[in-house]
Amino acid sequence: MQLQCPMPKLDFEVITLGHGSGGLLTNRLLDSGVFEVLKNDILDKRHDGATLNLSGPTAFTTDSFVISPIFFPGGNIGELAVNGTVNDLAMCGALPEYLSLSFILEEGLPVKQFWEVLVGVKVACELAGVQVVTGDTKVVEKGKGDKVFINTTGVGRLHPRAQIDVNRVQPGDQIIVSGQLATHGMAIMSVREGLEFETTIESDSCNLNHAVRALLDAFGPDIHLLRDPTRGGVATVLTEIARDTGLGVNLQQRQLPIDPQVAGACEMLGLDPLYVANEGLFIAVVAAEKADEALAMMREQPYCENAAIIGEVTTDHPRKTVLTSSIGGKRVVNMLTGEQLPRIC
Amino acid sequence: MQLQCPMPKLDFEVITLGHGSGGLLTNRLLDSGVFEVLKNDILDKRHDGATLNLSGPTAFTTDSFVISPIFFPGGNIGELAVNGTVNDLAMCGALPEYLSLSFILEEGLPVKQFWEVLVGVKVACELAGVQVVTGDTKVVEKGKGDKVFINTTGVGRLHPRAQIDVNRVQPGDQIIVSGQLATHGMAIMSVREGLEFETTIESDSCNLNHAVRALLDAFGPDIHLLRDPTRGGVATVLTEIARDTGLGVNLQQRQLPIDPQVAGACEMLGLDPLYVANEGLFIAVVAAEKADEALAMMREQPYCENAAIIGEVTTDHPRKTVLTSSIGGKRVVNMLTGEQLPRIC
Amino acid sequence: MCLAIPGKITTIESKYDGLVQVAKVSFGGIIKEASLEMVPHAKVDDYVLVHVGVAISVVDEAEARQTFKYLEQMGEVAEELNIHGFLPDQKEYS
Amino acid sequence: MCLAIPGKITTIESKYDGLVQVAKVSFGGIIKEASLEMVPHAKVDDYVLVHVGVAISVVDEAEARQTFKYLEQMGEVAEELNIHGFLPDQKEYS
Amino acid sequence: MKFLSEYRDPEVARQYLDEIRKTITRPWTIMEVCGGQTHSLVKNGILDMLPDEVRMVHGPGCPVCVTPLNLIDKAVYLAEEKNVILCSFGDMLRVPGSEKSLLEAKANGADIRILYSPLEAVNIARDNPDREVVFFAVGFETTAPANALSVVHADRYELKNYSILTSHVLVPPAIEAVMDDEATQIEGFLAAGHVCTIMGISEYYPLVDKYKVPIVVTGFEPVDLLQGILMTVKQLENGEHKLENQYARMVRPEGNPHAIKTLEEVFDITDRMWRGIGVIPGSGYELKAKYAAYDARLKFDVNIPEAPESDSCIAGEVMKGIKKPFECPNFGKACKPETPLGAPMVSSEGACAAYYHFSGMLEELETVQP
Amino acid sequence: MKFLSEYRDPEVARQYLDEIRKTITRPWTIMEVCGGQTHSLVKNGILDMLPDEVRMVHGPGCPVCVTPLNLIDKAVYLAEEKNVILCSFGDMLRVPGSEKSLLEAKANGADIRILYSPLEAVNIARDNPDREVVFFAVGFETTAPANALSVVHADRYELKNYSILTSHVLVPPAIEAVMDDEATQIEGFLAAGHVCTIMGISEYYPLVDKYKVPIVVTGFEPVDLLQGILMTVKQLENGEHKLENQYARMVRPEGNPHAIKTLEEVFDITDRMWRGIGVIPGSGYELKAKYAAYDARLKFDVNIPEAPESDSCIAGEVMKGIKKPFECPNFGKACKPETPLGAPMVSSEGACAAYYHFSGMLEELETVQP
Ligand code: SF4
Ligand code: SF4
Ligand SMILES: [Mg+2]
Ligand SMILES: [Mg+2]
Ligand SMILES: [Mg+2]
Ligand SMILES: [Mg+2]
Ligand SMILES: [Mg+2]
Ligand SMILES: [Mg+2]
Ligand SMILES: [Mg+2]
Ligand SMILES: [Mg+2]
Ligand SMILES: [Mg+2]
Ligand SMILES: [Mg+2]
Repeated sequence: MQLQCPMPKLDFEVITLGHGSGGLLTNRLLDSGVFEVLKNDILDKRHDGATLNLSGPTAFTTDSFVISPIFFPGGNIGELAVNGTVNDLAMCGALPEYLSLSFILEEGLPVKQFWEVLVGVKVACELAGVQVVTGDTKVVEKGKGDKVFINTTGVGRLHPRAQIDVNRVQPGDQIIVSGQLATHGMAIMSVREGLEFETTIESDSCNLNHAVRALLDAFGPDIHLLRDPTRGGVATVLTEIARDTGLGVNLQQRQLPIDPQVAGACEMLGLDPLYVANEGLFIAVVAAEKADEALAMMREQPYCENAAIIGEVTTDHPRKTVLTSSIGGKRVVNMLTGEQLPRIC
Repeated sequence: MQLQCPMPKLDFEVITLGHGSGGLLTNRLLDSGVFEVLKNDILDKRHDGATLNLSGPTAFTTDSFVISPIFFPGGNIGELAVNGTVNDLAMCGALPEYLSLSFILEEGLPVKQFWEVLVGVKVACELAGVQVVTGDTKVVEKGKGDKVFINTTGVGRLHPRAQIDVNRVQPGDQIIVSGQLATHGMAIMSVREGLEFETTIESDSCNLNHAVRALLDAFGPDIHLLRDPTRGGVATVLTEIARDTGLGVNLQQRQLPIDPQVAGACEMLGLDPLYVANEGLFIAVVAAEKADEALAMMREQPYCENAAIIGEVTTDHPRKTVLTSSIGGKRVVNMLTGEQLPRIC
Repeated sequence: MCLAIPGKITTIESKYDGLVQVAKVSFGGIIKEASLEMVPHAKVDDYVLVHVGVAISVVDEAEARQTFKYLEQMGEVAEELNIHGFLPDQKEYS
Repeated sequence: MCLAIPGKITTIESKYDGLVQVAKVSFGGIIKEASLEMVPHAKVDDYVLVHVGVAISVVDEAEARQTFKYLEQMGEVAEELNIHGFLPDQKEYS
Repeated sequence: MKFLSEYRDPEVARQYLDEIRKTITRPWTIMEVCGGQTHSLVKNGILDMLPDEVRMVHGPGCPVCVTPLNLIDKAVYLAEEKNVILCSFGDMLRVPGSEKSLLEAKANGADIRILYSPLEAVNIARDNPDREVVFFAVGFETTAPANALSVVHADRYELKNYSILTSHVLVPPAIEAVMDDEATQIEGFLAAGHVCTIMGISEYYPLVDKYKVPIVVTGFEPVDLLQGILMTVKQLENGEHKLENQYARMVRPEGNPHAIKTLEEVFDITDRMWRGIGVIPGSGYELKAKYAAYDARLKFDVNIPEAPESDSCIAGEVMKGIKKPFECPNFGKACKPETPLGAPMVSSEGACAAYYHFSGMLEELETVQP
Repeated sequence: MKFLSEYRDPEVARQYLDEIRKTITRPWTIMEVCGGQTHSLVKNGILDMLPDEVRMVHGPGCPVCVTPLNLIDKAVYLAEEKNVILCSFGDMLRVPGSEKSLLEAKANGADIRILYSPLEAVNIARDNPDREVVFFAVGFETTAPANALSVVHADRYELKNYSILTSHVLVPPAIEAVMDDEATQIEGFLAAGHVCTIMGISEYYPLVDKYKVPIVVTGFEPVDLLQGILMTVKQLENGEHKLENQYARMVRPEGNPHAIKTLEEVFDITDRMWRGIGVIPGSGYELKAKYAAYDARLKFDVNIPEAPESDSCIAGEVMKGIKKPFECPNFGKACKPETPLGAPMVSSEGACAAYYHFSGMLEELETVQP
């Protein structure tokens, strides 16, 4: 989906420090850019902050997005920034409602690119059903940033049936992943200088709040935990669950859903998809007796057609995640150490 | 105030990309750094987001802080990031409660500097009486950032007596500034390469929420508007008020409080203090009949001993801010165009 | 040692005035360019073993079956195993 | 043209093996270094006019009063004005 | 601040204004030559305080404004193409060249540094022996000694990687150019106090004689300007044309001999192109042959074609005081500080920009963005 | 993926395991030479699946691990001090030098680029004629032809700004070094399939004869490894010592003649220092004199003193298969992948790191951070 959002005629073609000065140029950029594209009643007030009417338990989460390149196959940093925070709210069992949006722009950024990112924000907000209600724009000197960084911070009421808590995870719980692993991370990797492929992998960045809502509507407290395995990948989330519950996790390599192209790219670069970053993916830890039913209904949700049960919680090896390899061997899965670097050997 | 916060012994001396990978190094940095320093019950949950109990009208505001240098006379970027968002909440008439804290660190940052910034965050939170409840840490490649960028996003309940709204500004309202102009901006300018002074100006960055609370407790709806004149300075805030109310603003140059050193620095560099950025300063637009009383009580609040009435709202010249110069001449004050650059001529 | 994986040549082209033959090689659908200078006889549809951007061997399909025949020869492989086909890619990785 | 403001010399030192005399000059309390190469006779406590880091003139205090005497001479200045003192810095700027 | 605050006293200003009002009997047209004076007049709201009979017109004395387009293009070229560290005063950065300003070049990654002093540029050259450092040396007589001093310093330290791109202009030839224009209506001048601090006042005696106009060397603070105007009006009312010195606290009749010696050591006088006006003979400085190694124009092979100026800009008439900025049809419409069409809109000392920023006459302008 | 998936089939693996179990009658100690094989054995959990009688020990075949400390210091020096674009495979970046790793140098601002292929480095040199580009050319026989090819390409394009910092090591001399150690208990070898893809198998006949050990050229997938182990065990049980080729789908007996020709064109055989082991005669490649212009060591004046290795690291014994990683007192305590004390902990193919990351034996380790 791409909205018709023609760029306004502006006096300037690139972002300069003046656009972050807080004065006239900042106002112009906001007036004809941000406020116009993201228009809503609360944002229109243009105070130092927005006033919201919230009641009851509310989730609150933040993320900064520093992805390079800012445009990648299947999306851009604007969409990503909205989806990332929408999904973190969903992982809290909340219904995402309002976002703040804060840009750090690098001097020299073509205004056209800023515009495209803004449109990405708008499209993602509409798909997720959330509003940007307050924001900020800073400009840093050339070479002191990387085109666009975005922080989004979100709030949303907890789903009334949600009881997401790592302490509710039980032995026997099934671990469901909502789609194919490593797609987003390899989409980004595949356009990095020195590593480029001839074909592109499309990022599967998307909003997961509708799927999570459906799951909570149907299964409520039987959903014990939700996590989105972004940086650090599925392995890191599972090791965190093992650490935080004191229980063990069993993981079945043959159950891991992965796109053949993504698998090929991982083989080539010597990367383990368990550690590759995802966006548009979540892990649900579900009561054993409801797992099959939950999986079936998840597969009918948007972006979740490849959902799969990939493992279960166990008392066997406390605090450890153990993977059963494709040939049936077992090994420990640890947290990612450092950044993942392509291997040759 | 500087807390005793000895830095933990860590395996690493500089931040590397691995600290932003989401894996083990990220966890170590968080465990022994952020979580340890900023410890509180909500943060300790370590989910994708925090769950807050909010009720009624709530203010929500965001800012990214990109100041260079990150350590400056009188403060650091950590304090600034807390104060900035605390103050924006205060400007909404809210009582700041919870913050999110999101770092974008540049590869190569000495961990010791990160630690000092964190301690700055902690100290500022304690002074303001707010808690960091959720956060994020990203690391970007060397040369793709500038040591530390921080986003803080804050929430807080509206003060029950607050009726802050630009539409409540009336002709005759008095404009009170809480302290001396341009101190923070010149503190930063005075340590910039090529412009350094031999003496330093100390930033007056501080939290204003206690002063604002006292003001709202005492005068409630007679405080019509609050604004903090950060980037773009006092001039930009006043022109925005004129624009948004359709009324005029009269400003008295001789009433503007300014420190002699700051004035000297501005003269030397050809900068107009009306346009220099402030932190730790706010503007209150107060009902005429309560203005003197409000001024008197403001002067007793922390950081507000130099508060002064600097002008008033008028019907005389709609949508314009007019300054009466020190010799009694009048001129229009416009919004800052572009970035302020030192003049020689 | 040294990570090398087999992929299928989809096209071959000359580069640098015919000095160098390069192939597009598909690995599960993802295409990467590889130099054919070490396997100049490789043809489209051949599988080549690629290491750091250079094809270093053409897969011998007959020999590839030997690993499974080895057990057969020892009378150990159940006929129904169908090891000559491919397992679905989704299911085999990590 | 060209922004230049008067400041008071607080100290004088030699730099680069005595080649250059530089002064610390106070402008309302803020100190900036200025070259004295154009006003080698300037002394500590003198006021100098500084432009882009170079002192270009020493203020003549007697002449400075003339602007106010000029009106007096025309019989126009009220005695009580006390223009020879300084207005508080806070109040005069922007 | 001493020697500053006193000259901003409202009571003294009022008395000078009263005296001007008492003295004047008919309209007089007076030009303040210097952009700094224009800035001060407008920023302090003095123009509106003066009696209608005082018609102030604004001169060409903004060095940033009169720097030719082509020179800015050269500076941009050096910064972008030659991997040079280009150092400049802050206010040059916003001036548009034919394609872009230095600020835009900086936004695109060029290493351009804003300095308070040219002496800092020499330090940068010493600290970066592997890079070429070029200082964009603009300015009138006030700034020329400091720029010259930077060359003397670089020479003393035997730096091979320092040079300056000069655009130095001189005031007396500009006054002649203004007076020689047949459309001129100027009857008196406030001469630029800081220029005279360097050069002294003797250069102006021939002008007083030649054009029969009063010239009063004047300072920059409100009271200075009012006194200078009063002194000029008095002469005019008395039918006199003398050279007077309002700014004697800073200006010695002989100027600053050390500065003059430095200028003579480093520079030769040359013809100079003034943006918006054209070439004025003998109106600028260039480096003497013995300092040719420090001349960026000679050191680098910079050959940038002349770019045409906007033909709807009436900068020449504005800078000669023939027309007021708001008489230009572009003023505040096509031409704004963010998108200037001509020289006087580029620096806040330019007449058009000063009017745009501060003047109460801007009824129709976007004072704030709706 | 064809020719990959089949060799990960659990049923075939089970049958090979059954066959190994049926065949074996007593303990045998077998070394897989190659780090890629170590990685695969550990990552697939094969070690625990094998009968106890199969004692796998892990060889020195991780080129990243055996690259001398001093060479890493040289690479860091070139990147930091010589303003070089240093290109490298990703897994070299984390290896600590005596002061810092390439990753840390990069964090401090050095221009270090991770490439998939050395041929990319040549393209970078072509695109950056003003910069020196150095490729950090590590690897066994498998990688050497690609690195050699980069030099041939650079020579063909007449690039003056491309060079390689070589650390090429060879397998057969390493096997000799392992077997010549009196402490060795190795009774059979899995030779490295990809090395043999290039070099063929003939080099191994003399070794089989000299040491009377079975050598089976083996692939990298689980089924390959199991078949290779079965073939070795069979020989051992039968008292044979033959050279066999499990990996015939990739490995021709004669190897790859084009690759061998390229190696002979570009490289000479030289003595080489192996980190953790010491100098092994005739165990590496260096550039021939005719390609000296492409030798970073000759091109740059790099003189870095040798730094001492940790003396509590038992890497030599680990890499010769004399001790297991967890028999080292530092393992998982002072020595971890983030802070390795020795070679085999630095790359995920090193035996210590492979055990650390994947092994089920890590009861006492920080598997997750508390
Ligand atoms: S307003 Fe603009 S176009 Fe008109 S004279 Fe001034 S600079 Fe030229
Ligand atoms: S665990 Fe570390 S110290 Fe011990 S042998 Fe391995 S690399 Fe050396
Ligand atoms: Mg988050
Ligand atoms: Mg998309
Ligand atoms: Mg997220
Ligand atoms: Mg903001
Ligand atoms: Mg998350
Ligand atoms: Mg804000
Ligand atoms: Mg402080
Ligand atoms: Mg703020
Ligand atoms: Mg996060
Ligand atoms: Mg604010």
